[in-house]
This record gives sequence, structure tokens and C-alpha cells, in this order.
Amino acid sequence: MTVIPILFKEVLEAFIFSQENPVSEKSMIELLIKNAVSSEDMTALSNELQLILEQLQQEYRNKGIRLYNIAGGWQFRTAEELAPYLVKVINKPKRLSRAAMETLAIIAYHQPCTRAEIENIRGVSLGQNVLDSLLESVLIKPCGTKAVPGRPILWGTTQDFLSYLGLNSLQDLPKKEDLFADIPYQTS
Amino acid sequence: MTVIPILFKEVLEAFIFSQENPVSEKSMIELLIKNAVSSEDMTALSNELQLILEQLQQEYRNKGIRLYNIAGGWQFRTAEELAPYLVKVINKPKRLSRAAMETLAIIAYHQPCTRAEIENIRGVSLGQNVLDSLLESVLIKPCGTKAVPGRPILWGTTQDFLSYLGLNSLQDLPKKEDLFADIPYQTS
Amino acid sequence: MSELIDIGLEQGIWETESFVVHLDGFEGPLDLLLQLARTQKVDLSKISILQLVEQYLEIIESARKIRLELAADWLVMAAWLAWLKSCLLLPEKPIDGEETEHAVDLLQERLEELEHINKVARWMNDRPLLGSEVFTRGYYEDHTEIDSSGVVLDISRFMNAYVGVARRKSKKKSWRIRSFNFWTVRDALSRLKRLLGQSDVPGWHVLDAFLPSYTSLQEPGVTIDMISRRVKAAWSGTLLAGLELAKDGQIQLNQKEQFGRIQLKKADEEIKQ
Repeated sequence: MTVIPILFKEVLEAFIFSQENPVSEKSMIELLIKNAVSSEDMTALSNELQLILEQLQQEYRNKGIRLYNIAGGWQFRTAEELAPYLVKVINKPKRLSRAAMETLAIIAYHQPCTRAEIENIRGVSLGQNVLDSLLESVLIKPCGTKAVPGRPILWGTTQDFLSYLGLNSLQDLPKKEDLFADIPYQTS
Repeated sequence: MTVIPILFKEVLEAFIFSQENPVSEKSMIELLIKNAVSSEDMTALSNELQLILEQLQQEYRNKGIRLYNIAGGWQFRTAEELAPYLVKVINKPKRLSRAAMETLAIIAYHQPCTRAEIENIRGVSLGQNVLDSLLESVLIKPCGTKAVPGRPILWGTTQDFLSYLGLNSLQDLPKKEDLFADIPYQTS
Repeated sequence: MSELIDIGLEQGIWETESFVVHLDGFEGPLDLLLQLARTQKVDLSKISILQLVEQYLEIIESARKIRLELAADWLVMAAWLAWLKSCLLLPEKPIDGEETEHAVDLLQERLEELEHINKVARWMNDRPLLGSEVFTRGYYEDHTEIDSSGVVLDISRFMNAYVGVARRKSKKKSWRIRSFNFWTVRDALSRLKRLLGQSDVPGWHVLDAFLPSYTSLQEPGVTIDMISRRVKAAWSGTLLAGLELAKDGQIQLNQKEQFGRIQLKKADEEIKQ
């Protein structure tokens, strides 16, 4: 009961490969339909697409390039474990400071939240440069204002945030319990 | 007599993938040396690199992505024969210039008419590019010649012209009398 | 515990914590408190707040001996903790006791929350990050094609164009009407002079005789109404030209009665002088 011709595994592979951002399954379906792949049974089409993607992912399992399910889409990326070899020749951007990373973590878990809420959790005031660096990297975005006096901006994470961490959705962030599961307060 | 560890096939694969431009063999050698791959015999190293690249190219032979030797370097690109499936056509219809629109309107109301008649009505001479653009967009067509000296071409509107305007026939064009109720002089 | 303090030495941000505390390495008093709590090596909910408070106050006290300009928020925290400590040591006041319990809970909650965030930040930092450890393709292919073979043609712009042409055309027509050839005074002057020069008939002539012929005023496309206006223009032109010549003494004018016929004749020699 195949609805997607065999050739389209390659077409989808090329499609994902050619795009700058993770490719959603929705746009893959669109591409299939545009290329006259039968679309009578959408569930069957979607299921088969899923199979093809898994098959592709399998094919790249042992390669230097991998197919990842990221930020609600699919994207080819270099294999994680090759990083030590690649960073010797690829210029890396500056890493986020500890303050920026913590602020990002607070926003990820408490979004949408205000600057005052972030400051309250960290117990220190939030430097403008920290917010600026997060905004510049398109990791956070304003999501309206809070209905309190002064109408402070509410912050949330972006699609790029997921892409940056290689996560498919916010659900993939570790649960509180998981983080505390390992032996706490080791000072070593 | 292998000098390049097997892992480096993947490293090179990832490296080529991550680069914006085709990667020269020289920069691949650099990557190998920076990662402490023995470099006593440069010729051997270079030969082996060549083998690895050919092997990689072979691996991608039947995939949607290919490894090409382009402009003195190596680059991954989508398979050429898949391009027709990936092409996304964006319609960006042209706008007619004022001169073209006026000429078209005169032809529509006075057809069949000659270039001289159009010029007489518009009061300015008609550039060849204007007629060309209307012909190219299949809005007008020649409808024989006028029985006067020089036998000038008579122009008329096409079926496409009607469908662009969403009209069934020329009868559906607004009547001249309705248009010029306030103008005593009629362009006839 | 003054050996805990080593002010001026930056602590590496992601380095594992040692027992030595560098104030500059901490992101505020809460961060320091969390670090002190960690050294108790127990669950945050079971830490000894009293011990924690004592450690903090001791550090701040010895730090102040070295650096008087210790930041306000460190000192505010110290003051608040000093109050908390006094309450914990003197638990007999029942009202204060409740308040103290609440304060302890609050401190514990905040430390737990901060600990959580610390862990998340560390987890995020340890992930293979895009651009640092993993990389996307460096080159993108654009398979979009722009098809501009079509034409935007809407009926309103189309009609507008036609109306535009017609209006321009009708404006041109009325301009030409205004430039009609009226009989000017100059025309009349030259005609009068010419006719007088040719005329060998002495005596009076009616002015009407010097008007241009009616047929010469007729042109194709000129309405009857327009012709009668041309006739009137010729009349007034000729009259003005006559008056001009009379002023110069070249002719004599004569009108016998009001609205009567105007007559003219060449001036006599004696009048000329």
C-alpha cells in the first residue's frame, strides 16, 4: 500500500538538504502533493512519510552528517561526536556567558516572564548586555506585555532557541525531577 | 600503509558539509594535520585523501545528495536530476506601463486599428517596445492589414486579454458613452 | 573562616566549585548562599539555615575588613539574614516564630529555584550547541524560480487609462478653439492702408467696405456662431484701425448720427500738414 514512489526518498533527502532551516513535515507533504503524489489518504501519506524519514535517519546513522528532528522539523547537521575535530578548523562564535545561559534557562522554564521575575530568581539585577546578547542571537523574543503597572515586556524563547540546543520542542527540556535525580550538591 | 585513521572519512564528510564554499584538498590536509594525523609523507597523505574522497563520492552515488568536485574543491549538492521536483515557482506578474495600458485600451475600443490610428488618438508616437510588451504578454494580436498605401498592420485584442480582465466578450467592456458622459468630445 | 575569601581572584565561570569562595565570582548574594548550601552536601530542603546564615555573615564580615565598598545588595542580604538568625536563636516568641518559619521557607524555595536554574543552564551548556559543536550545511540551495510571464491587468486601471487618453485629447481640442484667427487691429491697419493706397476714388467710403469678405472668415469645421463672432471682431478691429489712422491724420472719419454709418476718406493735403 505504497503511496509515495520510491524516488521520493531521494527527493525528500535533497529537499531537507537544500533548506536553510529545519523542514517541517507539512512542507514535505506540500512538496509531495505538488509533485502529484496521490493525496487521497492523508493519514497514509503522513505515515509513509514518517517511515521514509526514519529510514533516512537510519541511513545516516554512521555518517559524518546526521538527520535530526529539530524545532518541529528535520535538518541535516554534523555528527555531535565529531566536534573536537571540527572545532580545530571551524571558527566558533562566542559561547554565552553564565549569566546569559542562566537567564535563558529561566526564560525557557518560566516563559512568558518579565525582567523583574528573572532578576528575582537569580537574586541579581539583569545587565542590559545579557538581554542584548540573547536578543542578538535570536534566542529570545518579546511576547507582549504583562498586565501590571508599567506594562513590562514578557519574554519567551524562539524557534532558534530550540535549533541552537538541538531540541525538537520545549517538552524536550529536562524535567526538574530528572535534573535533581543525580546526586545533589556534589562539590567535586 | 594507511596514515589516515578510518574515523576521518566522517570528519572530512562533516567538514565539507559545514563549509559555505567548495573545500580544497589543501584545507582538508590542514584539518588532518591540526588533528595530529601523521604527515611525514605528504604524497602518501594526499593520495589517501584522494581515495577517501572517491569513496565518499561513491557512497553518495545513489542518494539525493551528491559530492561534487567543483571549482577546485569538494562540495555536497542536491542531485541535479532532482531539481525539477524541488523547484518552487513564484508567480510575479508584470505591471503594464502607462503607455502600454493606454495603447491596450485604445486597441480594445477601436479595434481593429493601425499604429498610426493609435498614435493619433494618444497624441504621441508609439514606441516599438510598448507594442512588443503587449505582444509578449499575448494581450494583442495582428488582425490583417488595412487597405491603404503601405498596408499597415491592424491590431486587435486576444482571448487572453478578455480572460485577464475576467470578461466573456468585448461586449462586456464598459460602453464609451457611459464613460464620457461629461466629455463632449469623443475619441472616435 | 577568613581563608574562604580570596577577593580579587576571578573564579572560572564553569569550573567546578572549590571550597574557597571568591566573592567576585558569584552572581550576587543568593548565588553565594547556594554555593554555601551545596557545601553542606545535603538535600536543599534539609540544609541547616542557621549554619548557612552564620557562614554567610562570617564571609561578609571578613570581606568588609578588606573591602569596605561591598555592594549594597550583599549587605541587605546580610542584614536580613542577621535578623533571621536572631529569630532562629530566639524561637520562644510565637508570632515571630511563624514569620521566621515563613522566611526560612522563602529562602529555601529561592535557593531551590536557583539551584534548578543552575542545573538547567549547565545542562544547556553541556549540550552540543549549534555553531559551537554541531554545524548545519554551510551552503544553501535556492530552488525558487520567479515566473513573471503573467500580467497584472485590472479593469479599473484599464478603464482609467482609456479615460485618461480621452481627457487629454478633449483638452487639446479646446485649446485649439481658443487660438482661432480673429481679425486683429494690426490686420485691419494693414488692410486699410493697402486699400486706401490703391484707391483712386476720392471722397467718402463706408467703413463696411474695408471689412474682410464673409467667405474668407468661413473655414471648414467652424460653426455659424463662431463666424458671427469673427465678423464682430473684424468690425471692431477695423474701427480701431480707422481711429488710429485718423489720429495720425492720414484719414478723415465721419458719422452723421448716433449708430449711423461710419464713413472715411483719405485726408486732404492741407489737413495732413
